[in-house]
Amino acid sequence: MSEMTEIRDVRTSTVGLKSFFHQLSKNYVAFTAFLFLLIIHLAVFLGPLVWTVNPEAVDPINALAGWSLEHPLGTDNLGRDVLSRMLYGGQITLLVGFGSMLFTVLIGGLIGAVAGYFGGWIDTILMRFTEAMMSIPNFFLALVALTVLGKSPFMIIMVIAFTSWMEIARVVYGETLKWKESEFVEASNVMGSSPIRTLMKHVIPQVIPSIIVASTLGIAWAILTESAISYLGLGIQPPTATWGNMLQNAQQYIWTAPVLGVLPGVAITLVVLAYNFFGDGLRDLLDPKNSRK
Amino acid sequence: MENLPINQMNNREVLLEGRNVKKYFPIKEGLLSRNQKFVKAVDDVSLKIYKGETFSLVGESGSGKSTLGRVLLRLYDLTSGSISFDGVDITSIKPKKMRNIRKEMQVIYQDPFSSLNPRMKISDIIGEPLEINKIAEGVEKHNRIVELMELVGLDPTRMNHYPHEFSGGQRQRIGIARAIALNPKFILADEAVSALDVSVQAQVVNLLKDLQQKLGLTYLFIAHGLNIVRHISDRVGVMYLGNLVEVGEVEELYKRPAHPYTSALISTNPTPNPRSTKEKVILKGEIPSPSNPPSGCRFHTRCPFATDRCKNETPELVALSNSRSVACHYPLV
Amino acid sequence: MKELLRVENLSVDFQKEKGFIRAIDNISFEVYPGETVCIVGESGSGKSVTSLSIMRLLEYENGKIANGEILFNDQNLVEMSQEQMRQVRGNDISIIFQEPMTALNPVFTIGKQLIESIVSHKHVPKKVAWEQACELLALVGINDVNVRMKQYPHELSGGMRQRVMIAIALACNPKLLIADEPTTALDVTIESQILTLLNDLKNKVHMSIVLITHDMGVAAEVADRIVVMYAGKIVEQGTVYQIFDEPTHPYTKGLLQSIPNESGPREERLYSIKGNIPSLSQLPAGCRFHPRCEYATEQCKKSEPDLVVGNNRKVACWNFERVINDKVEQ
Amino acid sequence: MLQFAIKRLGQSIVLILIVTMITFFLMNLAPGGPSSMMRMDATEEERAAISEQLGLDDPIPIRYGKWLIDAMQGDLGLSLSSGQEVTDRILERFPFTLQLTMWTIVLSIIFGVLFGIISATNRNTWKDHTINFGSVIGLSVPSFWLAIMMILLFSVQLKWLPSSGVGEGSLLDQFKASIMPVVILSTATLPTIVRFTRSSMLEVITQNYIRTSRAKGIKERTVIYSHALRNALIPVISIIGVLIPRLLSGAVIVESVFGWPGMGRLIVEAAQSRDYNLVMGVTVIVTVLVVVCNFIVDIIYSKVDPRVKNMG
Amino acid sequence: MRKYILIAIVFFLAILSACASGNPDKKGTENAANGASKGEPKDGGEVFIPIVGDPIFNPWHPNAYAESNIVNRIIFQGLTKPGLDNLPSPSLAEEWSTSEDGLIWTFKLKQGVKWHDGEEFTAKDVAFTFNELVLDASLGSNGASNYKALDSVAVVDPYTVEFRLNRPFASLPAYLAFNSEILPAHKFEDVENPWELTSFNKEAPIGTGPFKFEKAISGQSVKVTRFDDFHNGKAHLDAVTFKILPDVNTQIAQALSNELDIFVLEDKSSLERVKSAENINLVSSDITRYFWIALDLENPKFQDVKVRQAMLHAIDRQAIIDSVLGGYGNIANAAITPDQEKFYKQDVTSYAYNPEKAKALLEEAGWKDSDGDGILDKNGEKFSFTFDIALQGDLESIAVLVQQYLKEAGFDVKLNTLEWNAMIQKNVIDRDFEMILNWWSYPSDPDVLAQYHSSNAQSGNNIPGYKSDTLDALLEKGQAVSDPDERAVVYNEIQEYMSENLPYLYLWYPQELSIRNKRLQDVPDIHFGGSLHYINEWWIQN
Repeated sequence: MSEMTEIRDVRTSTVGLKSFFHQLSKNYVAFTAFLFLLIIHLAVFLGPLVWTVNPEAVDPINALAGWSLEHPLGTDNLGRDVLSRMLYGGQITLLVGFGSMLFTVLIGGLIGAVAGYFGGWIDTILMRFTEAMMSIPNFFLALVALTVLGKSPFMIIMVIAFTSWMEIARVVYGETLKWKESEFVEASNVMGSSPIRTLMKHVIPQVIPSIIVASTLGIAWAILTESAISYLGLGIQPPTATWGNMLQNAQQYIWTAPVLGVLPGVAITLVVLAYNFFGDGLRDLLDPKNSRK
Repeated sequence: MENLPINQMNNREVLLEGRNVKKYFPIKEGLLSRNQKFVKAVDDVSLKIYKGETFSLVGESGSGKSTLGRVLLRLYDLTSGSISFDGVDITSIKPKKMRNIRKEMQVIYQDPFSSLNPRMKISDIIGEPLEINKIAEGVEKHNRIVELMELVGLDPTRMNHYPHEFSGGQRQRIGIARAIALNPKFILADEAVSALDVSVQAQVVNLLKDLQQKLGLTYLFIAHGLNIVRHISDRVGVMYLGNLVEVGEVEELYKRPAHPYTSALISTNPTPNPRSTKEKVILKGEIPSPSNPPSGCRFHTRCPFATDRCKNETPELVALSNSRSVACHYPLV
Repeated sequence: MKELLRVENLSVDFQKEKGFIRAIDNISFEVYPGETVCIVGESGSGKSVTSLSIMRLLEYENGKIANGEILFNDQNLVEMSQEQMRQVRGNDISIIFQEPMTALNPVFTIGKQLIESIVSHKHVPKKVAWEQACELLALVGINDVNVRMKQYPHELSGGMRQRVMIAIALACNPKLLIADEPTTALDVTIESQILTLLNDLKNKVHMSIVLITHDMGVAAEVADRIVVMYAGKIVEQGTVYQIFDEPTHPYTKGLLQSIPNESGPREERLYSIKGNIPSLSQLPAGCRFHPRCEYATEQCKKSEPDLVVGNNRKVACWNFERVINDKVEQ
Repeated sequence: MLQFAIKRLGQSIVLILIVTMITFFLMNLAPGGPSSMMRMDATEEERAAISEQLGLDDPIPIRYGKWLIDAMQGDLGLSLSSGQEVTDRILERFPFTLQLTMWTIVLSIIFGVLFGIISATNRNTWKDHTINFGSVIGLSVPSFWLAIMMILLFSVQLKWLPSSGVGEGSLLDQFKASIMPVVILSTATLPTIVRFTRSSMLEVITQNYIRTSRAKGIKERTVIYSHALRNALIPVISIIGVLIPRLLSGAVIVESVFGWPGMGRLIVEAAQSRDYNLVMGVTVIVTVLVVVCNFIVDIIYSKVDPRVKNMG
Repeated sequence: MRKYILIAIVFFLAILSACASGNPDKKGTENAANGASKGEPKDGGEVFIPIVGDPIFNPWHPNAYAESNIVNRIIFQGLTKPGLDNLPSPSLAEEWSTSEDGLIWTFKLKQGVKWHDGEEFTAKDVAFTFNELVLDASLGSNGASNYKALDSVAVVDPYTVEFRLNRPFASLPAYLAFNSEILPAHKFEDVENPWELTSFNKEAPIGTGPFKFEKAISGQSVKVTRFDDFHNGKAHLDAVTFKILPDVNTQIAQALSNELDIFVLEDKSSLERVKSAENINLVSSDITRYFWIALDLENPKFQDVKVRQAMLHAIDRQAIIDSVLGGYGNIANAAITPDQEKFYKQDVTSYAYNPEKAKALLEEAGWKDSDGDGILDKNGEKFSFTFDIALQGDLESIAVLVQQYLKEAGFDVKLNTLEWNAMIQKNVIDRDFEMILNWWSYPSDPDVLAQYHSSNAQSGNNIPGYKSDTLDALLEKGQAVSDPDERAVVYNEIQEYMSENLPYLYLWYPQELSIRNKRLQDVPDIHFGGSLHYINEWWIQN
């Protein structure tokens, strides 16, 4: 241990929720992102209780109307209320993002942890498979799959999850491998702990921060992927609104009503941006690299 | 300490014994390569550790001393040979049973940073062995933790702090408290004081000695600091490239090393005395790779006294006296 | 004799999130031509920081010289620009570091790293530099120099790498070589090789060495004079014999006492200094050593002792006379 | 080296086999059939005739077997939607995708590394914050939306750049036509490279050998651009292998928005018209492409990092 | 860095200004029908036309879709072509006649017609095209089903052919004008599978049309140049380039910047913008196409004609035309389109938007919202069904509107969107649907037997599965009489029948809206597809 490292001050990662928020509030960007996400989620999920206009109610006479009291954000090409569609669409978009992330983490975490902890041929097979999945253009596979298997939200979640779990698997694998070899894990074995207990008590808690960071960034990634899939017409199908398919729909109107496309585009960008910044902030807060020095 | 008479020596009870222990690590190679290569980390080592003594292993890095320690505790499976602990053959014992036996064998690690889970409180770390083995719960557990902390010289009021809030020496004390929580018979101290500052090192060494007396512990002490080893050990084993080249009573071994390697180690150890006139035996080159060790005596490539015989013939570890064995064709004593 | 290096009232700060931490506080010492000065101390004592501040490398690592002068051949290094300093580094003053495994750039050959050093100061053609590099490698005891020149650091052992580091440091015949724990990461057998090499070289090329170590044994073997540091301060300095024969600071004394004997009777218990090394951000008031000191008085708690001259040596202790007397009693 | 190549080849073959199998079964289990059969006004007889002609009457596994045997002989079959050789159709499109992705990769590496270094060497200054912020934004904007906005600005409002196509005639036209697609495609890769270079650089400049090189008294520029960069690039190279599939995925979108006649658009069209052979063909070619790129990346990696001796 | 901020600001402002310029208030005057010649035609120049995919230069190829038809129409020629009055007029055939029984049609071919490679066009080519391609059932030629009545084509002499039929087929000349171009027999000699002859179909087609193939770049463009030996008056234009531009926004962008000259504006989203463009004429024209809803008539719920009538009353078709189609369309009540002036009958039963009447009719049929949940029911069964819709063009928007209207009328409609191919599989081939919405497009002839005859109810084009002896008889009669006036009587009766009985729910006859650059002259004021037959008359005003 050189003196230089000794002098670095010790940051803590083993902090309670309260202290966590205290730390978070010091990272202005991440904190702003967090507040923004909080507001967006509240608006999207609670907003429809206040703004009760049916997002699917058409009114062809008032199509592409501008901003008014009745339609604060105007109407779309079929005269549907854009505000209401933004709120409901946001729900679907965020749920798809969250759902995809959940499955991504589940698949990736499981594969990574199992491969890392048990090693041997299980490791070899699982990690070779992970590498293979990483090196194939799986977006192409996703397109084919969605074209042919249908486009229900669940399907989209699964397709996104199945094409993006590899990164998490690698992170979890690396972390598991690292901590599995750590002396406190060996110490736990020496004390007579069973492998499962050691995994749960000593390995998983070290890996969780990385998973949290990865899942935050994963949501951002999933939202982007969903919107890209929607753009190609393979996303969640109308009349259900998502920001992605609203954007796709709006693209036809970039000449006559460009504002239709600006709104969902900005919404997606900001939410993804916020998740990315929040994730980066979390990484700084939770990364054991920063806490263990 | 005087040399014990032969009969007394033989009467001493063996706690841990390894016979012809080998530990080879396979080197990962391509799928297509036929002949698997190995790192021969421990190659045919036999030793006995008696109850209540401190046995030290010394040697350069890469000599296999840490591996040997872990093999003896069955933390690694051994490639061949046998190990018995307290009269029980633990060579191929089932993991579940081994977990039971291992309560008697604990480890103190070198790095007080990485051997403590950074996300656990001190009370949880020290309490962990109690919890795993269902020894104490609730108030009883709490009291035991306080007791252990006091025993190793830690302030029990800090039991709810995290490891990073402690200094290196204090962390090492936490590791010691955890190791003695189960009242083990045997402790492997793997470079337990090497990473500590000199002033703190002395505190920890004293603590270890105190505990040995109080609790009747047996230590396997792995270290490269020869001064500390001399201070703490009863007997010393010198390892070179996976082999045990010399074993003996500490005083005698330091005074009159029998193996050229032991002699070199001791002579090159810096003396905190500017007037020291000790003649140094400076060895040629460095320790070879354990994946491809030299033929014959493994030390012959660096030995100032090597002959052709050393190149071709592997010396056995033979007893020079009751208390001393050496693996050399031309021992210095 | 005129001193080669003179450090005067040097203080160094490190930038932290909340203000500064003073890593070394008002230290002064000097190095004469041809002598070996050892700076000893435990972790956090500021000895490595001292070496980096002489090289003015601290600026790259969040550090800042807050005060003081570093006079090298009467030039104040503190006032130099980084560009001027660049001319000094590797040329007049060289440094080798603790970790030979990581101190060489893994992606360049040994040859390139050596030649680079030569070319950047001597402005000789590459071919000449190559030859000089080969000579340097031979000088530090490396065989097969032509093969080694083309090898990468990972192909060499730790000891070899430290030899290469020394060769790089010697490339331009420096007047001062700073060796920052050069053997700590090495095994004793290799350590003795390197120390012997350094000693030989010092005599061959007539340079001064500042050797930084935590190992009193190493210091005893190589030092002409010793500077003892504790928690960012120099607590004592003197010749190697003075320090080892008659330590006047309680810390030096404790440090020496806590080393187990190498020969002679074994102690039942080791002498130990109580307590822990304080962190630089939470230094005690008064004398920094007072919480651990056997001789501490009320005065020690309140005010910090200066480095005073006594008996042809320097010590920072209010009670050094008691310490000396104590020694006599023993 | 040879052993490594053989091992990689074996892995790649298994990989390609798996990918083609998944794709084939996925495609064929899907409802609908080749578009020629799926005309609204086609009669039952017409559909039957076409199905027989296209050899769609056999069970799927047998068809996969046949396809595989042909494919192993280099015959990817005929496109079901044009009757051309699949290979020809892909070869027509391949150069365009290559052009797009090559430029993107080259520019992303140059600017990504440059920005990464600027960011790392000016840590916590406004330059660093700007570059960081910019790369997060780049990662966050949906690329097609950005593309549309750029078309609005540069094609519709300012009329500087064509909104679509690869540009006919002069080199200048071709250059202008590829600006927007390359820029958009870069938003997926450039920020990743910037961030990787930055963190890699930050880590490298704390390494001991950087301290050593400074201690040698060489110029700071040499320290950063030779000693640090060379090391910092090693992880950056490895990320490029991961970026290539992502780049090709991004190409699907960009090619769709900008009417760029590349393979990405081709596979979307092919999947929609159930041109089984063409989908298979593109899948195989793209997979092979990625495998080859990764192989090249590995070789470069081993050249840059002397520590990697026997790869794999 | 300041530069980036500047760019960002410019970018933002540009978006704002784009929004502003998209303001629908800025309505341009619509310059319909401005094809009138501005002086003498000039030779030279190149016209640019967008297509959405790589074409196949073989009109009979099963994969020859709309984009192929556009290109093929100017490279190849049929025996007839649609006249400006929408009746068949001479093209490769100069004149034709039919036998008494209507089973043999004789066509006199034009002499001195040259293929692009210099060979002469003869009866052999006609016979080859029909006998070897169209009538070979194993090939599944595109549109072969239109020629079910044809037995064979016989060469009488090099300039005379006989079409021999198995039943009277009055529409033959009209069908010959509809994507039925003649191919050069000499290029297909000894060819096993004509669809795999890519050297012709993709790379070097030979036709008799006014333009000959020059080059094709996959995914980018197809260029054709003037054929100087064209038999019907050399074209004025030097060349025509078809740009492959699948994205409609790009098409519009290029139309606005004079990079495209003429194409059909299928998607009306950008109508306002195009209207305000100064360089563009908009031409609307009737076409042979109508939109419909098909209900599964095997399903008892839909068998009651009152239910079907009520549904039509419940849908405000005019509102949909106005919003989705930009007003370009007329309410349809039967299958004969208004462009066929000779046969179209406007005065038939019509179903105005009238929710009250719909309610009344449903009540008559026994459907009523008895439990007040807003959904009709009858004998405890709710009136709920799924509405399948393919993702194609406007269909989705229309379906959403239709769904809402039907919901208001008390139907519980679930929308189910399908990809086009999947839709065909499910709805058309498997006949698995309750309600679908689509359109028919057919040659400019009133013969619509294929979509209505009960023999096509299970698997053919009679998608709703409508079965009526009366209608069958009328349709057969329409095919048998060849005198236009007599046919008109029959088809008027058919339209009346359709409008009363609603085999399909008729929605509207869309009008085609084409964009034409103002520099383009002498393009006839008919629909775009038809105008291509007269491309040799087009010219460019500088």
